[in-house]
Amino acid sequence: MNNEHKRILEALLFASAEPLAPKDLHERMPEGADIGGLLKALQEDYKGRGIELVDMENSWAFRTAPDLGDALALERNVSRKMSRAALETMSIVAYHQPVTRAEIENIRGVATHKGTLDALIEAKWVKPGRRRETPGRPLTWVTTPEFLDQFSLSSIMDLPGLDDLKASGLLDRRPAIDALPAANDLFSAVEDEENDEGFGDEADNY
Amino acid sequence: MNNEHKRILEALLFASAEPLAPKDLHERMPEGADIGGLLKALQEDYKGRGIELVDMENSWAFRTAPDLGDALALERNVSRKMSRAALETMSIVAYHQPVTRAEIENIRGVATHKGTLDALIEAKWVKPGRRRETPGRPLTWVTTPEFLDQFSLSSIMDLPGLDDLKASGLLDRRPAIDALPAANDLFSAVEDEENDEGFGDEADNY
Amino acid sequence: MNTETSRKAEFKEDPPRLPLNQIADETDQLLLNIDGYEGPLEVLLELARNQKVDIMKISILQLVRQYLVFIERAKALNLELAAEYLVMAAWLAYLKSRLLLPKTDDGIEPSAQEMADALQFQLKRLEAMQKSVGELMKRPQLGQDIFTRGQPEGLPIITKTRWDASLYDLLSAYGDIKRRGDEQHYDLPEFNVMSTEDAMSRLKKMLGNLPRKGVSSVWATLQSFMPERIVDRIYGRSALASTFTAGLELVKQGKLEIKQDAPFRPIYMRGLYAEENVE
Repeated sequence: MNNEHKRILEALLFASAEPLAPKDLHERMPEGADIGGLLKALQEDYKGRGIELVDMENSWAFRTAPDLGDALALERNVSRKMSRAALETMSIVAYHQPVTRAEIENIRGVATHKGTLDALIEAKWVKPGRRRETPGRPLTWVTTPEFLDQFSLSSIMDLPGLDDLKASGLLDRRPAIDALPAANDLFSAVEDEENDEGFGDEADNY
Repeated sequence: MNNEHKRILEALLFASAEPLAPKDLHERMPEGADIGGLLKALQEDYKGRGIELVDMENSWAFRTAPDLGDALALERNVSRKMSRAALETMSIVAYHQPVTRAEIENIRGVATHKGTLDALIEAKWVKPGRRRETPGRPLTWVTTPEFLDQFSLSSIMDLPGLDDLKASGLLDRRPAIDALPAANDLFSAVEDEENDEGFGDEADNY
Repeated sequence: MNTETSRKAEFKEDPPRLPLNQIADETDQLLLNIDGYEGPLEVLLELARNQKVDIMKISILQLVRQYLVFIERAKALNLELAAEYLVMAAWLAYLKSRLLLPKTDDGIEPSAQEMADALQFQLKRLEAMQKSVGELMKRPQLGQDIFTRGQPEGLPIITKTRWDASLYDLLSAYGDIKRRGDEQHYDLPEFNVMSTEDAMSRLKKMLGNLPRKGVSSVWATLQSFMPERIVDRIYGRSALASTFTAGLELVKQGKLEIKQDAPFRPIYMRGLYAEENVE
């Protein structure tokens, strides 16, 4: 373990206002530095301290330890008041990603109000993913590293209750009933799900 | 040493938007915390790391270690185009050096924006030469080794066509009549360009 | 679907009915808060929750009835519901009739059972997502429980500029100046004048030839430095002015002294020599 490299990495993560992705680290770390090993070592160093090195799907940042929340006399961010619709949509994107708007509408049973996705995009919690290779090539939505940061998740695999939801088949994105306003475009979106990396792939077995 | 107190202090100093004075810390830390001792212990913990706990006039904050400054910076090469005015000015300095600003303006036939010469100085293509021993003692400008590098010249005499241009009289840098606005260099008569030593030395030969 | 067997069993009997007054109360409660619901599916979910059993065990038939009561009640109260509520009502009415009819299997349409299952799945899925929102909101949140660094220095970027300029660019720029000069060329009237430069070299040469007295030469009048036999008046005046100007410059350089006893009296000049040049 090169201690000088570790010091540089520590300072980089510390100085940055944003979590650092592997690309950022590679750009700035000395040639040949074992970045993966150094990150692990640093994370170990900070275990149990007041500050922790957190990994958000390979974006790294120092954060205060979650258990200290109540003890910290710091100014709280006045939480962005997200509408219930927005939070529900966020949750659907998180658990069903990549998910199209039509699929979100189908799960919620209502058309998506224009401001709903906007608010989530503005908060940087969701972003457009790839287009689905189905007729109409609808855009899919996915969560961002900022979303993980917000809810102190290290990966979308850490979403609460994910395994249970998967096991119970509830992450099937397909429309269940076709009586809903958004149902017109539903059937165009579901023919070819094979290439999707979402959780709902088991659904194809039905 | 109360480890929980140390963790809280560490997190507070990390997350605070400004350095914290002991008074602030007393307000924010749990009752009875040994703030002086905790600060010392924390400072010790971070000794030699990439982050340091520094005392700035009795306000405390974490900072990246000062010796790492250079290592944190990312160098980025940007390719830029020289402005036409800068290139013209550059060519005049190259062919007429040592040359004063007034002479450059006279040759270009337009007033030279201050930034033009600055850009060349910043690019390290021109540098100040001697002052001309004439009234006002104007500064002359000459080319640098970096200029030769940029244009792959091994010497200023390698500039193509210099002899031809000289023969054509184009390189006569005296204004046609001393009434031109830029002609404040009345005494800019120098027969011997190569070692522009001014009047003094010649006078000594008399 | 994994719950299919239990479903089938359930629809064989008429489900237990809720007391009518309870249905009425719930319905009015729903209608009162209708703005708080995100569409018919959520209203259905709310009705299902009121059955106080796992959604997978609710009676779909009862749920349908409750929803239709809800719609009737809204109509009776002249409440305007969004179109999607009515679309759902129509679909549920259809489902109800299918569920009550003897089972037919034409192989084309989904069976009543499949439709009921689908609705149940839809409700369960929506409920799961609503629960997940709660779970997420319970987690420690950035800016509430977890904090980023308060004073990030930021990561410096040092930009190194590489200038994109070739020798050709340089020469063509010089060519431009030349061309511009040609275009703007005009003939200046030629004046026969003595330039200050010429006067300077004449003066220095002449000073050098003056008889010396220690570190200086003898005094000589300005006039005596003028060329002889000048015919051109402009040349004469320029020679006088230039010689005087050159003289002042040499004074500044410490190589000359000038004196004049009174205004309009003759101007005298003498050369000064540096110590080491004194013979």
